Amino acid sequence: MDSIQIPPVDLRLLTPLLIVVSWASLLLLIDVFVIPEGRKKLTGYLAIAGLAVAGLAGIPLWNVSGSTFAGMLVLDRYSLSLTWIFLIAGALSIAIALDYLPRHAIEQGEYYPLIMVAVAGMILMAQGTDLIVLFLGIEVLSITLYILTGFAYPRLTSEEAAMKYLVLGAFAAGFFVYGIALIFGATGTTSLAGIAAYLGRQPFAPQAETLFLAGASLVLIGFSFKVALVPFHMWTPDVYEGSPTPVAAFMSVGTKGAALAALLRFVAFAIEDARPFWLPVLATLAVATMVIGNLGALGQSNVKRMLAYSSIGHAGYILLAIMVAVEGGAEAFLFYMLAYTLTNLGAFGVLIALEQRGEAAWSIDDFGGLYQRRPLLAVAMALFMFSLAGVPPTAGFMAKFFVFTTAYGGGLGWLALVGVLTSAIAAYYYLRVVVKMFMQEPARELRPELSQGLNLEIVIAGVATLILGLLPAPFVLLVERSLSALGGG
Amino acid sequence: MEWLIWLIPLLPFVGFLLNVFVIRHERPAGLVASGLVAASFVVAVTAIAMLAGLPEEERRIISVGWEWINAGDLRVPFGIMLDPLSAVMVLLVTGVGALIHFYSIGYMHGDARVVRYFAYLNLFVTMMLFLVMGNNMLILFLGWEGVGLCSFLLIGHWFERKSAAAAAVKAFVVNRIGDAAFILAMLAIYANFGTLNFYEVTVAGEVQPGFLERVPEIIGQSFGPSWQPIALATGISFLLLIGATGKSAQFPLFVWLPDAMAGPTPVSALIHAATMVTGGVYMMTRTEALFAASPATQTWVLWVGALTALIAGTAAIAQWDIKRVLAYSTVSQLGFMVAACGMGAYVAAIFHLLTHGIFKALLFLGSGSVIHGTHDTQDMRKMGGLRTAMPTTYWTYLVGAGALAGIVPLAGFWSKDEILAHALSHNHWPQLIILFLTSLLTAFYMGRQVALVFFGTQRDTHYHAHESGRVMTVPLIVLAVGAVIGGAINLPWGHWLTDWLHPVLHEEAGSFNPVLALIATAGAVGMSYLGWWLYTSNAAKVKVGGKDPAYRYTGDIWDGLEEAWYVDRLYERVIVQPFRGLGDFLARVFDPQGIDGLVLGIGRFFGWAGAQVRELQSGYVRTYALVFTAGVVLVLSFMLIFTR
Amino acid sequence: MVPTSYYILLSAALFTIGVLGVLIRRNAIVVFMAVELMLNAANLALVAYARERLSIDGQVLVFFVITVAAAEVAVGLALLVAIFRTKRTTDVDEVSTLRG
Amino acid sequence: MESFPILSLVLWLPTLGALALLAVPRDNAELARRIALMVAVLTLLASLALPLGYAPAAAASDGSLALQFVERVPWLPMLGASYSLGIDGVSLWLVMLTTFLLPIVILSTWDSVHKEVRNFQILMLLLATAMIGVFVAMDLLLFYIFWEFTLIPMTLLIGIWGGSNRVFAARKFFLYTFSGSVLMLLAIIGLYVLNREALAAAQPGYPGTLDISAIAANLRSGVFRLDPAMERLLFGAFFLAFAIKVPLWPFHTWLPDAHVEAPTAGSVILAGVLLKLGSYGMIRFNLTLFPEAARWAAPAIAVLAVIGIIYGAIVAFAQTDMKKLVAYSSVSHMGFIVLGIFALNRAGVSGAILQSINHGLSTGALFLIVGVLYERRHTRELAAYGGIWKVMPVYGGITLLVALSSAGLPGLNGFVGEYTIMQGAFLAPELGWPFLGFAVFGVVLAAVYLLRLYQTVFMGELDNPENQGLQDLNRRELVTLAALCVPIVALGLYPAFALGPMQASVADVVNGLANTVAGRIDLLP
Repeated sequence: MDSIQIPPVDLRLLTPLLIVVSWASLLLLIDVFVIPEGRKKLTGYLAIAGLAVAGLAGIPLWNVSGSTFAGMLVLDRYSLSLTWIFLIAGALSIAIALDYLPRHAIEQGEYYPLIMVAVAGMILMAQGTDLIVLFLGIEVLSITLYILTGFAYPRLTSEEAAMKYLVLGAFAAGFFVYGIALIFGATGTTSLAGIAAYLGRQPFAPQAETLFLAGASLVLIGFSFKVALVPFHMWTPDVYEGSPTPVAAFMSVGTKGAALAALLRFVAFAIEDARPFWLPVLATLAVATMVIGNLGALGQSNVKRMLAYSSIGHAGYILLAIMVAVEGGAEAFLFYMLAYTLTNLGAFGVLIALEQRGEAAWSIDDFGGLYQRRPLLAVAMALFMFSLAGVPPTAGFMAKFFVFTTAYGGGLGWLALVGVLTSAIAAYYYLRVVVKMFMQEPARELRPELSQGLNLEIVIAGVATLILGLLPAPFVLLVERSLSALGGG
Repeated sequence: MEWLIWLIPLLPFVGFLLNVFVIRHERPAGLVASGLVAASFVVAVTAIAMLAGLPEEERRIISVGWEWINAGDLRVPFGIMLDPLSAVMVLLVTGVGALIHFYSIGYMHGDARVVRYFAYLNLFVTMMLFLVMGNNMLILFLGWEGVGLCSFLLIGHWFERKSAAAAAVKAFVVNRIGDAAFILAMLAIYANFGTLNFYEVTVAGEVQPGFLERVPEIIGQSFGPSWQPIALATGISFLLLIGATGKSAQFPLFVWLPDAMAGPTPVSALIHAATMVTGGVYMMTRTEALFAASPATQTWVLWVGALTALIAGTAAIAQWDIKRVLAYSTVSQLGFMVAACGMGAYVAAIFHLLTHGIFKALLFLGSGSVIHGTHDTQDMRKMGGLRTAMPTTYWTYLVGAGALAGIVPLAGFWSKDEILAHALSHNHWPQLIILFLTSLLTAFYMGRQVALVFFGTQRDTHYHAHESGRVMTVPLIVLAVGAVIGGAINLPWGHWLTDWLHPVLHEEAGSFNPVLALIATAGAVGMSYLGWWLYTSNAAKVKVGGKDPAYRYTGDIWDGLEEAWYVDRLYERVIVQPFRGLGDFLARVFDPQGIDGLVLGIGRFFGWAGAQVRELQSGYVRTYALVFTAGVVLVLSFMLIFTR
Repeated sequence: MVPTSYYILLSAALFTIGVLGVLIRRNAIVVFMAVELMLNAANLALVAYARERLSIDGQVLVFFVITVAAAEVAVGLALLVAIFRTKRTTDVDEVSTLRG
Repeated sequence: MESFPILSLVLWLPTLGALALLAVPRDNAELARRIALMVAVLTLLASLALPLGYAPAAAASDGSLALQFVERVPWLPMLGASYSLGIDGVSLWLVMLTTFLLPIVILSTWDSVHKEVRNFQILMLLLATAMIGVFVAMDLLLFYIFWEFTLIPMTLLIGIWGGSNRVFAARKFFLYTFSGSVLMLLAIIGLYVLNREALAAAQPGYPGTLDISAIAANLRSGVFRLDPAMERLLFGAFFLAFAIKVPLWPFHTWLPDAHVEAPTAGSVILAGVLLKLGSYGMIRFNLTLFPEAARWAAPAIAVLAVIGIIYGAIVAFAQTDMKKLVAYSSVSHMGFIVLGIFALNRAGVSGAILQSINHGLSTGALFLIVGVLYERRHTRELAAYGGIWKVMPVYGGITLLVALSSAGLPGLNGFVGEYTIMQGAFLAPELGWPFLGFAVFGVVLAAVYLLRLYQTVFMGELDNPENQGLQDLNRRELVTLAALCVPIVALGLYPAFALGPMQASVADVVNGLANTVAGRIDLLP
């Protein structure tokens, strides 16, 4: 029998991914055998080092672009920028977890390698250009997050959140796979380029494509679950509240970003020709997400749930950019992700600083009168809140401005109108936090614990939010160049 | 030579500034204030002498200070002018003003805030001079509202008294209603003529037209809704009439003048007799071209003047307060002047304005001397028999009363007679009868007042009446002389005033009607004797705080007259109460619940919607899965519809 | 040769049974089984199409799906044990303290 | 003309001051006040260079605005947004009003603010930069950023140093204004995208521009044409944001709460300058960019303005709280200003700008006056006062002057502005005498409620024992109030000083309105 030809594999394109995966598994072993019980922080530092090395390894690849594993994985500036964002997100959430875990006595060495594996999953989703690879990326990411959500073991709410996340996650994965199967049935291939070619053959005639459209809609549903678009968002509030706060932070930024990146690739490149079909679907989902996401947060007295609903709302805004990905939406998406990552991690950082030992309460009253006791912390939180609300001169505003401009340019003016109105509603609950901090008296005596890592993280996030808000030009140029190569994907 | 006329208004203004910022003591304040007004009088006389020197048609000195407003096409220079009409007014204002200033030194002696009083008085004279000397409507309006402000300040001089404070605010607000109409008129004038200047003036090299000569241009035009077009000239002049009624206390808006008596008496003399209230008449005379262009408004003016004269005359009869009698009498005499303007007899109106200014100031200062002498009692029922205690005041008061009643040699007779003669010759029969009847009433209430104050015995003995000091009696004597020879200004044969005002008003002198003069004098003498006789013979019936002897015959009508036909109370119930009610409704109900309710309602709606979303989040995994599946079904069904 | 459409109908039926299983049953283990059913329905469809197209790719994909399903169930059961240890129940509805 | 960037200096000086204040220890109030005052005075001196160096140039040929002291630095090239500053006749005096009021406001904090003075000054200085930024920004995005940024310091000022119900008032103020201006953001985006599409045909790859005068030039020269429906929509979005800020009649309910709860200094700045952002915006955007829609909407807006004039006056009359009374009086005065703007002729618009400055001076002084009494008696209820004139004569005199200027007495600044506006509205073809019939009624009502305030507080018996002990103005209060009285009288007698420079720009705006009738191509000189 003829020998098995192994297709040429260019591993150089996957250096960041490989570094992260190998480092994670190595770290797992080191943690078990080498690092003594009390000194688990060392694993954390090693994990951050690993992510940093992966990031540095990515720099020379800036001008390199190409695909490997027979077109199933690709490296271009788009995926590289996303990789960097995910690495930053992973590093920051490890930093804030360093002192959070011992404080709540859930210090397990495995936390840090799990985060690294999750980051690997995200990079996989960013680089994947084949439905199965995307499926694999999603599942690697989801399974590690099921474990991470349930990490605060003795606390029942953490277990409950993990259970809910797992059941619904698996449920959605079922739809996703079935969708892939149907698409495979219709087009004979699962690679995004193949699907695009299939659609390109003859002008898109909806009647002939029922099988393909069924598959595509199921795949879209799978993605919408991961991105938490309404009505597939029900898991988000409970999971965010139940899971340990660093994990919630990591999820709100990382998972959402990765899923949206994959959705963008799928929508913008695989089924671009079927636009008349998926545009109304995504438009309705976007409107529902923006409205219900922001409405849900209005009456929240629990800050973590509020931030969960707010992340749903933000997913709606990013969806606008994705729908006009080809006409500049991708740059707006990348800038939005960068701004949202920094602001959200900053907000969660402040939340962690206020979380008392052994308690799982995040009521808004804990923010009462923070301005009197820790003015700098209060100012930082106010900055993050105004950024999430989209009030200038913050990064959030600039990101929203880009998204709305590209959406309006791409003919989605009325969607931008909905976005603008819902961000007016959103201002209410963001302002509630600011009002609580600056204008009201503290409910109970509370000592915020600012470890040196957390402090650094909040400062970085704050300064970055301001700089991105005032002088976004350099970042936008960086992001813009990263898009030029995307066309080839 | 033009800068000279600036001195006239600026001298009192310097007095105002000195009194506000520099002077702290009573002595210098009085002297500086009076001195400066007197100086202004002297400058006025010299300026008028120069004016008289000019040939008749060039008798107009216009001097522009600077470009006041230049907003796009709205250009208004800040300039003043001196022409025969304003010259006469300036003489009255500064002359009578100076006398009243000297009188005030005596009257206001020992008052807590006398320096501030003199400051306001000087500011008033400045503003009045701007009113009469303004060369465009806006400067006239500057003076117009300025005197309104000073009357507010001076009426409210003793602001501790609630009545004085309320009267001051009432005066300013009622004036403001008139001013609102005045502003509308100015807007219309500018819109149609492109300028507010009375006569052509060169400002910074650029010639700006005047509108008085170009009034015939707008005769034909009309405005307003198509089904009821109103002639433009009528509209503008009617608005000016409303403005004048506000300022000169004519029928609809005269309620503030009687209450204004709460201020010090020299203030009443200067502002509410001689100068401010005549502002309206001066304005109508100045813009007589507009009124001449619309006969409709002329008849309105005529009727307003006549009716005001009658109402005020009847009200004056029933007053007990010595000053309120004179206040209503002023309103009545102003009615005469406005009626004269209505008839087109502007010279007669100005003539009566001048003579009235003199003898009414005399009467007010006389009553001031009486009040001063009787330790601030103003109720005539507490007076009586003062002719022996205050001889000078008595004789000067008698002269003034005679002039007002229109007894033959005195000033009042000549000016009133000219108005009646003009009415007769232009056969305005109804107005003639009303005005004649009012002149009879005037004679009656003056007789009544002289009798109550100076004859009989002193009813209230708590005070010891004494004559006022020389600083008060000298002005009285000067004014009494003026009241006697005042008629000479425009004797029917010499009619010096008509010739003097000819370049401005272009009127021919009316002929003297001996029969009318005889009847008028007989009526005046008869009625004043009747008034005097009634209240000296029934002197015993007049009790302190009791009813008027005439009450027995007339009953409640007498109270109606005292309240000036309840016009004031009508306004209180018809306008002021509903306005307060509307204000409270808007402020308490409509604004907080209505508009604000709507705004907060939107907020609450979103709060409720948020609650519904949180309700959906039940916590059961299977409900989440159910919602998930519902989403799937929706998407797939859309897909099926899409692919059919 | 059995036409592919029969296989697809079967896999659709299996898939709907799996979905209903997740919605109706309260016991966590049965829910896991239902999810497995859904995934295997997808595998069936994949294999059917692969046979129809005579392309090996479809069948290869099945392996990926199977491995992922295995990983999921492993983690799921571990979690179930953890919850059982604290709350002594496997009922999915019992576990609903997080709400609002 | 790349001369010395005076505008950037005036704009960022307060912020530098705020940063310097950060170094001051938190509890050292006196030092913080002094530094803040010094910075404010420096800003004022620097801004004096503007009117002195201002040469009222003729309108530029290509229809763009004739700007002075122009500075342009590329900021977001891919969106065509640039950090571009410039002032013309319209914004010159509003900038001067801001820099003039700033030292006065900071001087007034010596008595009124005692808790956390340093942070108060920092917020005030930041607010100053934001306000000046709004007036000088010539780039839509930059304008919007400054416009929104004014909300944060003002909300904190009301919320932290305010009265008893401050939290509700601060939150309402922020949300009401924010939701209004959010629509404006969409309108800015719409304008940018439509402009880019219109010009992309001619120059492919054209990144579009957010520069106001460039867009205005395109609009006027007909290169970029808006169809009437879209123009009205954009006009409506801009107008809503400005109407809420002005506040125009139905959108005014946030003003009384914000004023009553704000500290004295906050109220002065809120009434003095923040309300003018709305009127400035209307002239700069609604009239310049959307002339057709402005002409279409003018009568309707004038009706709202006249309702505002009368409604504000009546409700002010019925108030028992002094600050609420002055707040509603602002609603009435701003109604006049909007009436002037939508008279759409040179008299009306220049009258509106002048009246914006007058209102800033007189209402700012009124709030300081209420603050003086509040510092002494800690109550704003009218019933608690009576006969104060006897005990505080100087204070009574100054209040009378300011009240009369606010009531529009000729000889003081209020009248000149009001009369020019009324004359403009009378000459406007769409408006005319029916509007003026009611608007002039507002002049009467102004006298009614202001004199009622004066009568209840200053006249009448001094019956309340607590009032007997009040001492008159101290030296600092006297300086602040006197500093405001000088321009009040000066502008009253010689308004040409302010009206002169603005004529060129106002003519430019009004010509823009006029020539839309004659088609877009030929441009009136």
